[in-house]
Amino acid sequence: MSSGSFFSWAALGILCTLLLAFIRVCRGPSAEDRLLGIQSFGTVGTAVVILLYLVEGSSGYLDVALVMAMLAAVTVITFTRILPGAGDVDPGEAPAPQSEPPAS
Amino acid sequence: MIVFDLLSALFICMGVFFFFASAVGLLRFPDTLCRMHALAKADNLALGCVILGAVFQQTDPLIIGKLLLIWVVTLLSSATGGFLLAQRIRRKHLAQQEAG
Amino acid sequence: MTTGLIFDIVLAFSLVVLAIITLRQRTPGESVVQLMIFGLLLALSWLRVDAPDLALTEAAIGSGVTGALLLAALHRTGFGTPFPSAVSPWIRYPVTIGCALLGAVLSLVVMYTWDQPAGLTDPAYAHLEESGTQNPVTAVILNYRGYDTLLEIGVLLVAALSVYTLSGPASGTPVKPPGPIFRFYMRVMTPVFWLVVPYMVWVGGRAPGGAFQAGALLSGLGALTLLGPTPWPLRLKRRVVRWGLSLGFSLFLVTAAWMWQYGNLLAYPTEQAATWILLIEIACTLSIGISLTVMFAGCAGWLHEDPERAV
Amino acid sequence: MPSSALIYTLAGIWIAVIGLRGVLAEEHVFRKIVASNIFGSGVFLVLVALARRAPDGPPDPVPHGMILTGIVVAVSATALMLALLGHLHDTDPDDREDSP
Repeated sequence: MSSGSFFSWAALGILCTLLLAFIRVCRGPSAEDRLLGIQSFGTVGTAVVILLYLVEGSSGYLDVALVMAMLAAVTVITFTRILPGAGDVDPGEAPAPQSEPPAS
Repeated sequence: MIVFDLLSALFICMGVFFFFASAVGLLRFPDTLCRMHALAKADNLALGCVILGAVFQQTDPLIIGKLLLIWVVTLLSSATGGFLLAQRIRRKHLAQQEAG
Repeated sequence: MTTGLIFDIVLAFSLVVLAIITLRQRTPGESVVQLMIFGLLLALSWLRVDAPDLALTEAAIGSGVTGALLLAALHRTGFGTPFPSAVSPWIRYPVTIGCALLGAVLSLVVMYTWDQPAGLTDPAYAHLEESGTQNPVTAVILNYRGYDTLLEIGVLLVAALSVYTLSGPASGTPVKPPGPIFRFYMRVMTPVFWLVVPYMVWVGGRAPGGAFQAGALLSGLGALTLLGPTPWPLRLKRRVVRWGLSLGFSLFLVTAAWMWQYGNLLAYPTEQAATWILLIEIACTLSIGISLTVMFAGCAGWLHEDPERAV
Repeated sequence: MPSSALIYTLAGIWIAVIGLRGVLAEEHVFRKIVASNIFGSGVFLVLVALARRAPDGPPDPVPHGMILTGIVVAVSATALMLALLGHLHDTDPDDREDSP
């Protein structure tokens, strides 16, 4: 098996795990679950691009992976920062909550 | 060079495995925080494996640097995004407790 | 059947399924999430058809900036309210059937005319030496078809100004101050963005990259900054923002006028082409980044708010 | 055997058609905006894949250039639509959800 073909298979395998994660995004149930899905898709997409880079060998692909890694977080951060019930502060500035979080 | 090729293949296989594990975790775990746990750990480890596998194929230090930069950026954004999401979930739980 | 082909089929099939699923979501928020995933997969598919330039832009815009824009707009109009039921079946079914027919006809046309040779590859490569850049896509947008790009930067300016005008006084609620973790993230990522954006402009002369990609990346930084802590862009005077908005378009116009002396608008002499292209690229990068950031702020309703947070 | 460009062209056509149906047959403005984004992406995908039609040699850079600018213009059009939607919401808050 040539190395290019091996990397293609690996990319295909990772793409399939992406589709598994996609089931979670469709099911939800909460908005946070879907956002987790997006975060996962960002990481996995970066990995697929890196593998495609190994197949094709053109250095532009690596820039794509870099941009993807940098901007995949923007959506998640936007979501957590501006949507209702989320715009509060990190613990460093928040008054410490009195009760422990539920052990779930 | 065959050693590097083998190492590279090994790491990429590990990466695929961990991606699979994280997808299964995301799919099967019972609640959001558990799923986040599966995702945040396994996904970044898997990306690290794939990048390490790719590094073994390279000789150009610039390319290796770029690959490592990608990993660092992903770790950082995933940590921040995960933290912000987890904080949001926890606050929601607390609000539910107070209400119930 | 090669692995690459299986990859393509899986990817293309999931793109189509994802498009359907995106439009069948119950609430706006859910459809935004699906659209982001769609954008990420689309970027992958563009790598598979040898368009890394586009994949770069799509990775920045499709999975980052569009999502931020849509979420910002939802911040203003409501996030979780379910969509109302669709329009009456008298419209829905005929439209669906018509669209399906259209798709079938187009597919058949494409399959029957597939073997006809594709257009302008040879002329585009033949003049690459004279164009002042080694990246054929950059040559197309800034040299061969400079008019198009000039007008498109104009469209961008008009759109940004419209968003600016439309965002009424004090409509959005500002975000709360960020905590230490997000501040740390921004402290590390801001220099990384400022490192990668110029690199993207520079690399656009030889490899995938250029003003549009760098501008999209810059707007990602802009959106993150608006959401977070770093004080300096927020303290920028409005005048700076306005100059930044119009910088790309004005420099493009000045170039076009300057080239009049050589006989044609935007026909650079061969030896000066590289310089002009670089200048225009830098200006356009700043303009695109600032325009998209202003649009983000406008969609969230932050433009004319309290002076601390107003752009 | 089909080439990958043909696969993506067909996928692009159907994505565009699905988006077009969404623009025409959906009630809610936000959903129309999402649908118009999908419609645009489908058209872009068709053009890029058609540029790759020749089996060997480099792809045609002219459609690439057009789409590169097109993506940025499309996102600014989306932003304009969203700003209009927000404006409608502000000026007419009573029936914002069902008939904006």
